[in-house]
Amino acid sequence: MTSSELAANRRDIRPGRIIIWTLLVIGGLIMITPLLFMFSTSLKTAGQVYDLRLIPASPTFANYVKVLGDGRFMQWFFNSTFIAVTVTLSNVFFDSLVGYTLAKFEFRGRYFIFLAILSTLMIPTEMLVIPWYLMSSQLGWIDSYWGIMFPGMMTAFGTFLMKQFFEGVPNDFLEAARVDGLNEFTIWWKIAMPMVVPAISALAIFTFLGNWTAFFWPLIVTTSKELYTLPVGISSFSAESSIQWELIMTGAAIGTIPTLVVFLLLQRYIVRGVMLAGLKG
Amino acid sequence: VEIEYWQYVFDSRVQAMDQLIKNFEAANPDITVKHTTFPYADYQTRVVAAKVAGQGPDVVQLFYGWLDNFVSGELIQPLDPAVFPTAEIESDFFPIVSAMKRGDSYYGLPTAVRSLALFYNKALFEEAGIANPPSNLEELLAAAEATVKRDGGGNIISEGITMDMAGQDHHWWREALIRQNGGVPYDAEGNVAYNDAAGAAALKFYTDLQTEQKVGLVGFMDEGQAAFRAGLAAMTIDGTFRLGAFESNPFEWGVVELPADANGVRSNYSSYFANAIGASAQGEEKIAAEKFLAYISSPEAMEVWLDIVGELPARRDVALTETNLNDPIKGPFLKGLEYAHTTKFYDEAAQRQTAIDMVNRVLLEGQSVEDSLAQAAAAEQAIIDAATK
Amino acid sequence: MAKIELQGLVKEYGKSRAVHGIDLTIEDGEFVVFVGPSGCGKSTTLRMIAGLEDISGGVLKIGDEVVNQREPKQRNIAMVFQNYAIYPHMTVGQNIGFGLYTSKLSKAEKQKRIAETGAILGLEKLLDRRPAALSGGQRQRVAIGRAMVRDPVAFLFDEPLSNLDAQLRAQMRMEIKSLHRRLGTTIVYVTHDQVEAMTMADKIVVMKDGHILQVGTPTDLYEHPLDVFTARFIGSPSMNLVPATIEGGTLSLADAKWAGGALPNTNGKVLVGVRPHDLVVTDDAGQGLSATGTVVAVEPLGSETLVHLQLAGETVVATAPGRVVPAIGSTVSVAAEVGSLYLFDAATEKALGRA
Amino acid sequence: MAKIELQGLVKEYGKSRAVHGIDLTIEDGEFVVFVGPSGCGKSTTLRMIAGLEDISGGVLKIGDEVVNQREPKQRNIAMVFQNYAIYPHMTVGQNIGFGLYTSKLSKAEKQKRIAETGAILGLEKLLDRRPAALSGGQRQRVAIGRAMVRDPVAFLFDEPLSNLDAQLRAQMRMEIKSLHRRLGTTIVYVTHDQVEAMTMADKIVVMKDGHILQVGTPTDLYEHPLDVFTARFIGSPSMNLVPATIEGGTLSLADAKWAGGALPNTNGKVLVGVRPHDLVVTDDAGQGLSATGTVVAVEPLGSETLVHLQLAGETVVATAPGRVVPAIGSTVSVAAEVGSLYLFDAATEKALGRA
Amino acid sequence: MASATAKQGAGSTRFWDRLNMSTKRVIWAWTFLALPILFYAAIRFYPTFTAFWLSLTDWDLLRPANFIGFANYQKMFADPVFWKVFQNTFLYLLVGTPVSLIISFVIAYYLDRVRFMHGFIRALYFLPFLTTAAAMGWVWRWFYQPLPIGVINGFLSTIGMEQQPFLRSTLQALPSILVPAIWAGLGFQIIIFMAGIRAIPSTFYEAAKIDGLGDWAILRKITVPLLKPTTVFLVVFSSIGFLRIFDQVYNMTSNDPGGPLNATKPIVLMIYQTAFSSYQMGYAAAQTVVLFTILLVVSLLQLYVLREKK
Ligand SMILES: Nc1ncnc2c1ncn2[C@@H]1O[C@H](COP(=O)(O)OP(=O)(O)OP(=O)(O)O)[C@@H](O)[C@H]1O
Ligand SMILES: Nc1ncnc2c1ncn2[C@@H]1O[C@H](COP(=O)(O)OP(=O)(O)OP(=O)(O)O)[C@@H](O)[C@H]1O
Ligand SMILES: [Mg+2]
Ligand SMILES: [Mg+2]
Repeated sequence: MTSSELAANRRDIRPGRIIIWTLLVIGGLIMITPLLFMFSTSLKTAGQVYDLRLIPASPTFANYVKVLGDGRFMQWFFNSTFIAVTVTLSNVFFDSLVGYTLAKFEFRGRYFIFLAILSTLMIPTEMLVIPWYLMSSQLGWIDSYWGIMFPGMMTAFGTFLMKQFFEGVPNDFLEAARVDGLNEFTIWWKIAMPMVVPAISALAIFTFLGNWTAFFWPLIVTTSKELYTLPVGISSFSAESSIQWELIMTGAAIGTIPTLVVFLLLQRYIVRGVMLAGLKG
Repeated sequence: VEIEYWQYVFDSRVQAMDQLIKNFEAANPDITVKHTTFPYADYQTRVVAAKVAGQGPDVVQLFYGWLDNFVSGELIQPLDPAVFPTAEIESDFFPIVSAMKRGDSYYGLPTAVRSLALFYNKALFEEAGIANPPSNLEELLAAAEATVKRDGGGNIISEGITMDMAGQDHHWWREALIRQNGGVPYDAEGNVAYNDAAGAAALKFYTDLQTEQKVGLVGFMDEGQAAFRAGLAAMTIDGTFRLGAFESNPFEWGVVELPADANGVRSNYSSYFANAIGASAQGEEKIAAEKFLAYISSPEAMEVWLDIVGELPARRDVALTETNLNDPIKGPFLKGLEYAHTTKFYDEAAQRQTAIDMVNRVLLEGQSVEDSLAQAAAAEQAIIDAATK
Repeated sequence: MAKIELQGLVKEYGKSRAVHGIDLTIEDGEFVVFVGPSGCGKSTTLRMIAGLEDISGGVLKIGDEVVNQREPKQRNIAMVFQNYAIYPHMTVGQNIGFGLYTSKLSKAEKQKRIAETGAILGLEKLLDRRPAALSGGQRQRVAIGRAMVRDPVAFLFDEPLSNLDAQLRAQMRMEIKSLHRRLGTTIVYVTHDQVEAMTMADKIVVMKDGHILQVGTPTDLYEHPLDVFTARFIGSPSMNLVPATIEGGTLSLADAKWAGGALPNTNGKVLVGVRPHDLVVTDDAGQGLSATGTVVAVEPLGSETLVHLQLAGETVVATAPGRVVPAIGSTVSVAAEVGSLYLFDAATEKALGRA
Repeated sequence: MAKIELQGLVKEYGKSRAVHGIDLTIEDGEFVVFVGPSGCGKSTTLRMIAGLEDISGGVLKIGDEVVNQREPKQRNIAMVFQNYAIYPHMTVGQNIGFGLYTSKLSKAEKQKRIAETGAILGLEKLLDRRPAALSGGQRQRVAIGRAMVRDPVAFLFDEPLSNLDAQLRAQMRMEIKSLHRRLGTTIVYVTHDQVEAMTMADKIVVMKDGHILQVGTPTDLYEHPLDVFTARFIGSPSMNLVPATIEGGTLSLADAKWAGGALPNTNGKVLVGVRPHDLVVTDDAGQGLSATGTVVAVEPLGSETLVHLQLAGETVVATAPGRVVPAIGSTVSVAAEVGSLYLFDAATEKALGRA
Repeated sequence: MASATAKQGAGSTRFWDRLNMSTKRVIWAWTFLALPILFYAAIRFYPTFTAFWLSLTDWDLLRPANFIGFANYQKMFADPVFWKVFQNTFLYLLVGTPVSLIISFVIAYYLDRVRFMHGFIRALYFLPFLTTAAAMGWVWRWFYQPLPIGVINGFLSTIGMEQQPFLRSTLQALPSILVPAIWAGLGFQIIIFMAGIRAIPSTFYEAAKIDGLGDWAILRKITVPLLKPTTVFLVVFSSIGFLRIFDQVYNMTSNDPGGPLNATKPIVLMIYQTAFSSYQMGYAAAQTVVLFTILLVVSLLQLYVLREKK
């Protein structure tokens, strides 16, 4: 039984609990106020943008029509989705594989490799962008999906997360599979992976979010508009002279809606996934 | 052959250029032009990054202030005087085109140029009972005082004039206010020369708008143009390129020349984006690039540009027509061109930052005008020194 | 079907030795139980047989072939783990079918085998359930099913019942035993529960600190333990041990007296062992051992009562009939018949014989 | 020191009732054991006494005071949990001292109490260790220490031994029992192991489905179970039950015969219960019950052998002396003395009396 | 490749079959790791070393790099802007990390006990985590505006308080940036904390209750100590986040990047400007090296201070 169930068992609803509940709800509403403003602005005309009333005087979907009507936007939307999904799949695959290997195999150098991978968390991305760009240009990756995706194909965070989870998978399951005649790869794929599904969904969501909103690197590495990601595309609405805030907000709103939906559908898994990881520092 | 043309994203510019490319390709069926655009904020980065990767454009648009960087970085090549005779350039274009000259060579040619003017909100003027827009600084102050609105606590709720150093105000200060106070911003060698009484007076005039007259507030509505667009500022100083954005303003507005000083002296600041030929264009591509450049700086192209973008033609005879001069909107800008100066920037962003910081020190930290000016002069000189060493 | 031979099998973890070269032959079809205290190397030995641990030294033969370097799947043995290791993301049927992962049978044949195995274990109705919806005993059966379905040459069990409660444990014990009788496959079974060892084994292997102490049938070990360790380990409650001396053919114990019966031919300090079931609370002391002591605790089990009493400075356990519950602090007489005493050398702890 | 009274205690979880209004008086200093199958409401009852669960109905009195609404700390009871609940981030000493958290003793006095408690439980040397470095039995002792140190009016134990292995369990059983004898504090103890119940309890409470079936001393319940459930639950191995009929004073069982002895005055279908220890393998059938059956399994335990045989379509368990191990498939005769039979009504499963 | 060799061959005396088990497992492990190791070496470590090298050159993207020794570092340490930025960076860290952790812990602690509409409330707190800083920077910028449009100032003036300059103040700008930064990361931290709280077995709480501890004592003596692994994780990760703060600053002060008189400029923004606005790549690389050093030292220090004391 978890502590919350324990709390629930107490039938007497004390006034303190109601106050806490109310405060939490108010806090939560404050948390989403900026989001509400984002949606509200996306429903305003250019002239009303500076009028900060939450409910637009005359809401209009014109911005949405304009943004979505532009074929490029749909292209950017597709690019972002494609890139985020691909990078997520890659992370799920490689981070799990590495995490599993580090958790379940004993070999010399294991700890060193773990530390080395973990230490990349401390390397600021800013430090790497120029070398990445040079590398991409030498290998002809500029202005390609692969060019956008390659730096994020594996992450130390994911590896760390997955390692924690795999350490919780009892060895017996793996050994039973070994006795049943599976090779090491199949053991990982068929036995270990299904046992950490909550972790995978947590990892997938964090990776997806991180890449869906990626801005800086895609900006540097793409040249043609057809390859822009959504955030890059949205920011191209801002030009030298006048920033079209209502369109930026509309783009941002459209960009947020999918992640919002995905999150609302999967939030249970995130919580459970993170919970089972038992993050041991 | 296919050549590549780069510019930054701005709807009407892109539209105009597409039009020009279409015309050009119709006339030169053997040449195709690939039109690539980037967000303004990252435009330079992209050009530089492309050069590192050895994939530069054949014809590239650049702000005149970036020229030194582009030349020293070998991003662009000098124009062949055989194709673009120097004498012709100097006679046909406005003199500010000389900012594209290094040594004996021109490195690029503009299609259009821009200058500053004073925008005013007719509705607010009417409300304040002012009949004519200000023509000199004194009237400017009076008009600002008349149109500014404050609440009970003395907080400005509608500005008399916008204050936005990060926008165009630093040009106004540098090229207009200093000169109107009898100084010059830079000496003949290009070194800072405004650290004197004239500079101080100019700076004082500017900061007094907020501290003494209280007709403007830096950061009001975030940006000056935003305040003006929202109808919460009676006046703003801005450039030609703002015309498009202001078109949709839900109120009537007008444009006049930048105010003269008490002696009637006027000054203005003019700038432009030029087109240059990329360093990597050679042989056939170079010939095609030259043809294309010639076309987009031709009178015909300037007409198209004026039509679609609203920017002023860079050739005198195309610009200074009777109709244009009498146009209530274009007129003031065109007149400004006659007495405009063009600052020679080494690092435009950094130099603007020194001006922003200078004003902030006075407004936020209460530093004296003289000290702040001296500090800014030193900082800007350091930038110039670093660039020219 | 195969004989398993262990010849000088050694396991080292780094510098420490977990198994010190053990020799053992497990005949085809035999049910062999490894017992011993925690950490004595039972699991390690089993895992070497399974192929889950490298063999550091010695030879392991299955059916006359040396298999030291073989992978588990090449050895064709099946293993059942303490926590069952049934995969939570698969149904019971899929779990059982997983034993056939490498088999080349057709899908239909696999289904048939799964159904058969399910039927043997009484899991027919549960084949589509997930393990989460099963009780402990059912899970254990699924684990056995996965092992069975493959028709292995031997089953290895590592403490398969220790997660179950007492009643289920008794029941599963019976089931495994009868399964063995039906299939006739060699079984190697690890436990530290001596009841399981006694009731299931054809042959018990007693291990301690990586060595084999004794190998024999349950009765053998019960009746003729070779040393104190085995004597105490086999039989429940544990054998009582009291120090004594034998001098010139007479046995002298503090607080007790020994009448009659031949003694092993030895002199000096000995340990006298007597099982609680042989030491009964009674008033009429005949031949054999008799003593009186103070009751320190009683444990009535219904059918009998365990009486803990203080004797020669030691607490010994005696039995009384179920309805007799002596008061704590009272003094009772206990007696053991001739032939029920086990004598050990006090120094070496080796058996000297019975008396 | 206090008497605990449960009067019509009810616990509801949402709409479902876990405890159906139970009445029970626990005398001061008594050792009461709750037994019953999983889910019968033992823990729930205990937790209501502790104050960890709200009471849905009825009255709970501790020492004549109604404590329904009291917080746990106001009840001054101590509780030991199945998984010990000792805090991993504190040393053994700190864990034990935690029981004194609210006490107003000086620091030095607290230290003294901790040291004393540690000494009683044999933890002196471990006071500075972290729980991670302790064995299961030691952890259990720490948990008891934390409960003891405070001198509570009652101890509550919720299956405190079920995470331990058999030998440790036997040892801890003794320790808790002797602790109770020493401290004399009321103890309420929950288990589903009938051996623990039999050996430790002054009074056993048998629960099923949220009801109390029977309350009594261990011997009481063993000798006079009120129904089939209690009869089978108490005593190990479980009582055998075979269907039979009583017509006009004669008992007829398939495959068996009954000679002599008075029968309860009833007619119709009954269940005859006989404990394995009373059903012995023997050739001379005298008075009482005698039967013959086919051996289906034997479990030699050393001191005795359990013989499973087929009788009237049921498998029943009989005992034989340790050295007698009948072959499987052979036919043996078994007998039970007069007075060792338990008779139950086949329909209501209520006891009809002994025979 | 190993999966191919691992396939059981007809001839069972093949090389693979003669290896013992631990050797095979080691081979498997390195097979699994081969590609990732290559990846990390090429995509993370090699560029890092490149950056170290660049920090010793005067590379400006346009001209080839010349080795200039430690001149970049000398220049940096002599630059007052660098020290301002250094100070800002640590302010972000020292204010942001504790404040965000305390807020998120308090919310997580109480949210965990709430059953009614639990999922909904949790979602409210998590949603900001899904947004992009670029878009939200705008909203926040407008919240901070002076009258008549600034929401916060509007609120202040209705309750009769003075207007605050927020982003237009050298003192208030940095805290004003921190608020949205904390806001955006709060959801993540709350979820991690809640997960940590839930992982604590409830018997610990029950035992403590029986021992007579009140809610506050349980929090101090049980919850907080047992939550330590979670806390360590969050301290390290959120510190790294605050030391690398960029998006919020960049997007909220785009007119005058880094705030008035560099009041809000963090080190990453300085790097960005040096590299992509002034193109002084060598100098920027030297700054990244300093950032790297700070990150490393801070993380190791935290791990050391918060280590599990045995
Ligand atoms: N992976 C390992 N590394 C180092 N030592 C180990 C390893 N596995 C087991 N050991 C050691 O080998 C010895 C034997 O362990 P093993 O698991 O075989 O004991 P066991 O008899 O199965 O005990 P239990 O009844 O507790 O399961 C122990 O001392 C143990 O500490
Ligand atoms: N928090 C709860 N919510 C709903 N039902 C519960 C809850 N806790 C227990 N129950 C139900 O109450 C009944 C009694 O549970 P309880 O835990 O008291 O059983 P128990 O006798 O202790 O069993 P075990 O031997 O398995 O511990 C069970 O049917 C259980 O499902
Ligand atoms: Mg083991
Ligand atoms: Mg329970």
